[in-house]
Amino acid sequence: MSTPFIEVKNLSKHFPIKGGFFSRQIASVKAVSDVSLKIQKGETLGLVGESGCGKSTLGRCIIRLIDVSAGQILLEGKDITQTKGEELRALRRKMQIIFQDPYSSLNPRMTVGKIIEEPLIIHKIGNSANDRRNRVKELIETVGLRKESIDRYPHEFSGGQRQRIGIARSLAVEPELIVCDEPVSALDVSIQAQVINLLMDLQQKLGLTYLFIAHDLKVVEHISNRVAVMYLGKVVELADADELYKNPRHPYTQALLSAIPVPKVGGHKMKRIILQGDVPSPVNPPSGCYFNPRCPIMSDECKTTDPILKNLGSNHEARCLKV
Amino acid sequence: MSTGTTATVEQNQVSSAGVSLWSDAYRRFKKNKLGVVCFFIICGYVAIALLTWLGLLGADFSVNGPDSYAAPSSSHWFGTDIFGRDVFARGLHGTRIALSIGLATSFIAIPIGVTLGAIAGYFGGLVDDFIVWFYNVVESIPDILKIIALGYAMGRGISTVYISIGLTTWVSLCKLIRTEFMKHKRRDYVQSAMAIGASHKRRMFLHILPNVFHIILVNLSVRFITAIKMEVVLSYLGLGVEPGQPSWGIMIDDAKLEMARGVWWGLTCASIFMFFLILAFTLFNDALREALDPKLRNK
Amino acid sequence: MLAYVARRLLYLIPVIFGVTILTFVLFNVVGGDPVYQKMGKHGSEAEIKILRHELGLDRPLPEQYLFYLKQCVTFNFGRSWATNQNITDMLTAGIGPSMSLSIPAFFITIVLSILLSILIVFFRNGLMDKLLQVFCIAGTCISVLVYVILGQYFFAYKWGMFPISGYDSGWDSRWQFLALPMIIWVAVSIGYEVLLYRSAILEEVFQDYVRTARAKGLTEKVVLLKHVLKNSLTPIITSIMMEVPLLITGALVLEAFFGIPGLGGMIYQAVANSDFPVIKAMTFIGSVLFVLANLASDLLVSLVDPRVEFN
Amino acid sequence: MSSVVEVKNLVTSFKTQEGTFNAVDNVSFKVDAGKTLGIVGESGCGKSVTSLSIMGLIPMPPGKIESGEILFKGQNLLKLSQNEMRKIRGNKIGMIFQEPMTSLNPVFTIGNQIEEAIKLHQKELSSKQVREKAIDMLKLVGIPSPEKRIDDYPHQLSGGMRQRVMIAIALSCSPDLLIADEPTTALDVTIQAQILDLIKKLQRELNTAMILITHDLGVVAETCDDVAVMYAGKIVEYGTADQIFNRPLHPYTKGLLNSVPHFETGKRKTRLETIPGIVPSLANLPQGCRFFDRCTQSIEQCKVRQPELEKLEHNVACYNPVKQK
Repeated sequence: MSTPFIEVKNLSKHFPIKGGFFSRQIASVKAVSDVSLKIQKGETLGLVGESGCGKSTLGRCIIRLIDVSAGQILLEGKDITQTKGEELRALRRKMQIIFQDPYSSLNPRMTVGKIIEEPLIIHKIGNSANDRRNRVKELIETVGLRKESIDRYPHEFSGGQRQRIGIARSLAVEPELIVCDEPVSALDVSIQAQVINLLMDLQQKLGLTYLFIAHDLKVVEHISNRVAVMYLGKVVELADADELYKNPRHPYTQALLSAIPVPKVGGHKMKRIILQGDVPSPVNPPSGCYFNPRCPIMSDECKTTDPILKNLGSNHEARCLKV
Repeated sequence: MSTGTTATVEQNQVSSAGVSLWSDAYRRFKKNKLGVVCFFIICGYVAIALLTWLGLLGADFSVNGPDSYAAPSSSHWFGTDIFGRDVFARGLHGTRIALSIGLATSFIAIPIGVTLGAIAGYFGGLVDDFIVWFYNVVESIPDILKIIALGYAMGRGISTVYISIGLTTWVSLCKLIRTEFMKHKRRDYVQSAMAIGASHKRRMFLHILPNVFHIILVNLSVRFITAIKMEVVLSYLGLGVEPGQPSWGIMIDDAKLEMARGVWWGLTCASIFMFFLILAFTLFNDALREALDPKLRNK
Repeated sequence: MLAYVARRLLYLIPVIFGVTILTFVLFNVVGGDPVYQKMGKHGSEAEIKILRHELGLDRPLPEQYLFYLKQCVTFNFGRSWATNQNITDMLTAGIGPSMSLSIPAFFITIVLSILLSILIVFFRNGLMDKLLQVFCIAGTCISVLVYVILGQYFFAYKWGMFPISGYDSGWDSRWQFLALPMIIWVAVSIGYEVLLYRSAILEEVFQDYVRTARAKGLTEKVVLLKHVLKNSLTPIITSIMMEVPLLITGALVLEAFFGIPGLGGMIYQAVANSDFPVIKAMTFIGSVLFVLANLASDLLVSLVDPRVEFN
Repeated sequence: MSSVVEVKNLVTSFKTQEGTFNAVDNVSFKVDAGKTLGIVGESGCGKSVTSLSIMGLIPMPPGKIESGEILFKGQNLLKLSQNEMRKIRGNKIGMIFQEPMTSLNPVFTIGNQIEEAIKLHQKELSSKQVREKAIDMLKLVGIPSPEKRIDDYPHQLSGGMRQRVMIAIALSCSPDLLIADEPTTALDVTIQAQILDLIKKLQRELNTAMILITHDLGVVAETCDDVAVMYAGKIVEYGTADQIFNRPLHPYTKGLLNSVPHFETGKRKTRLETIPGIVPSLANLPQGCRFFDRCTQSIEQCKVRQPELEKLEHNVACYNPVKQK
């Protein structure tokens, strides 16, 4: 097994909550707690979970948009957790991100050409303005837009087209890893399919590695090789996409899969497991296994011991005492 | 390999060049008749200010005439003041002083407000706490008293008015810019600028500032209104421009004695000049804010 | 709740401390030579030296500042240069007239403005809306001094409905003197306030919960007076509280013009006689009031808006 | 059994800078008691405008109901005066909105907001009875310890809980028709399952007719009896859920169904069949069929005239419907 392109070891991120006298810290949001992951080169790792489970925070920690509270991030074996300044900027070329909201991820006052050209300027790619402009035009066509879009402004495009511009911008620095933070959640169904196809084509053509973050398991299952399911800051299950769908072991994953409405009338459908109650607050999570208050197969021991991510063979792992 | 099959069909693509937010705002502003009319009224005032400054208009404003307090007549539309000087000419020159105050105070207050607000909003932490403490202190002292203190320091005169109003009225803009920078700092387009390795400087001035610039523009036009009205109160307090100057503040201040003697034209002339300039600025400002509001784009 | 108030009061100390520093710098350091201001140009060399010593201006600056700080803390601001009166006594004498002018005028303006703004929003897009808006905007385009001069000329001088100026400290006889200034105060500020509250209320009218309220079958009146109004109280209260410090100094022009011996009038006199200690005292009190007003507005807002917690 | 609500040739227009457009263009459908009609379509297809037209909540200006009839239990709502309409809104017709975070008034307790609807339409109840009814409603929608939570403010509840309060308000006067405009779009999938399950249970108990508006095909398939597919202001296909999902006739419906990734079908990592292009803007609609630009099986006739809904196995507006295998 070659060294993984990205390896995350025991990564935690707690956001301090200020209050009390002279706004010192009185509590903290435990967004990500002790997560370890590996992403192989050219693979798509899906990261799925409901709002507040910390999947976006984890994604942004990995590409160093947010500093981690604890743990390590290894890029091709090298520890980049504390890199700073110029070295960090050089690293930025390798890892890029695309965002969920097409309307706030592009600077409304810059033309599409300028938006895509900026990374080239920052990393001094292309030896002349003209050369850069050609590269930008090439990128625009790669993502399926017309060359003439170069002089237009973001507000003149639809949601789907703006996501393509965001993708072109991230491709400008020829990255190896792209963190896709809910890239299609804000799009209509027909546009979603176009962007998903585009991402898959680009991966094939450019050998990209994706960390694909979403709350819609249908989309994650379709595009990922392996899928990690997160709940309240912890990875509760990790498996190949097919294995996870055919043989979900963690009760939360089972409930998640069964809750997804399928556009089919009649015919075979999964028995629906409806979880009661709401996701507990990440400020003071429940003791023991975080899922115990809502878990259908909970028993007393779940309240006290916090299970570890157990390896169940054929690299399928789950964090549950009952598994 | 072009994913041609998913090439998009872009309708209404008339011109190839894009319509920037600024040109879209300009298009929306042009539709607002009232705003355009007021813009031209303001241009009229600016023309008067320039012409009087060059001496081509109302040059005889300081020439003492034979009959003092002459009632309005064909030769003196607004009559004459105590020294027989033509009141209308002095009113015209008042425009120069009013607009110069508005402009000068903006040149002082806006840079201070924007830089402090940007730094506090963008960097947060201790810097933010210090700047917030500082502008809370400055804001707590009523403006009038700050201007009085500065008035003493620099003695009476138009430069004192410029500096004292300028140094005391930057706090509101600083607060606005600070909240905007704090909001925009977290927006995805700034996060992605960070992701492609853009430096703090680039993120602040190339990304966030252009997106909050419309607030500065609107604040600029509001500043003229407050500065003009403040000048009148300062003249009353004896802290405005030098007594001889033809400012509306002095004219209105003098009127408090004239009214008892039935001399109404001094006050009327200055008030009418002021009324239409402030009215024009107020309506122009509303139209500007609506046109520049990013939320109301291509409505 | 009390912990929150205590914490906010603690936070005020550095701000007020900052105010004393800024006031000291403005007046003692930047503010020109007070002796020259007091003596005028023709004072002889010796006289100036004596006076400087008398006023303690020859001592090093930090020492002067500590002296001023002590004055502020003990609320004993020493003697006025112009009248040699004890400043603290002057202040307590001035509070009465100032308050009896500004507090009633202030509340009349607020009540009238809120009523008018609700009326405008209820009939929005109608003729009434346009007319009232034009009237308010026009009102804001006239300088306060013009209001005062015309008010005094017509109501007092020409039609004699009110005394031209003066004041009687008798508890019931003062109102005839204060009536005209009050009317002028309301006329000056009502235009600005109505427009401010109108935009605050309009901001709420397009929120989602208003659509839910309508979906319940409520009449437009109930939707506006119950649902929208309570939500727009927060911005309205904040803007009212910003006006409170002006209660004292804001009445400056009115008090000076109508000869009312309030705090505003005192400042006007102090400015005329460059009476530094009085102005410094007023600056300190004005800013303390401003800071307390901020705290009061936050507390009031928390009563209206349950989302404001006291963490 | 006459239908609870029947909409006939409804046309609702909006005045904008570029002129007046019909956001809803000649739409007709009906819903029987206890039945659920799903209106599905992408953003801007006019589905929300249709629901607001029924409730009479279209802001005029800029909106205006040009023509058509909305028969509610035989009575044309468009002919009613404002006062008569207010007696029906919230009483006979309840509505749930998409954004639970902003749809409740933040400065009033949830109890106050539920009691308000009850007091308005059931004046005969005493204030004690009104409060009891409010607590019963909260229990009915599954909010734990309702006696305590009734005095909570909206910001103290989670998204799922707030949506339950919205349902409690909408159903507090046991209406004959419930309109749900994207009720679960803003919720997580496990909470969505709870809310949909709750709505179905209450509908059975109260035998209410329901119109469910959503862009999520899965939600429609699992909750609705009949389905109307809307595109650019018109209904392009209308039939039972079985007909629409298993034997779609309109190319747009077929395209939508193929765009949704199914993980059961094992076709992972393969390209999804997509509908090219984007929805035409109402500013310049094509002369013929509005789906013409994006349709892969359009024929000459489609360019010239707009197809009307006609009855094949079920209603479809297309000159060259999808051939059944």
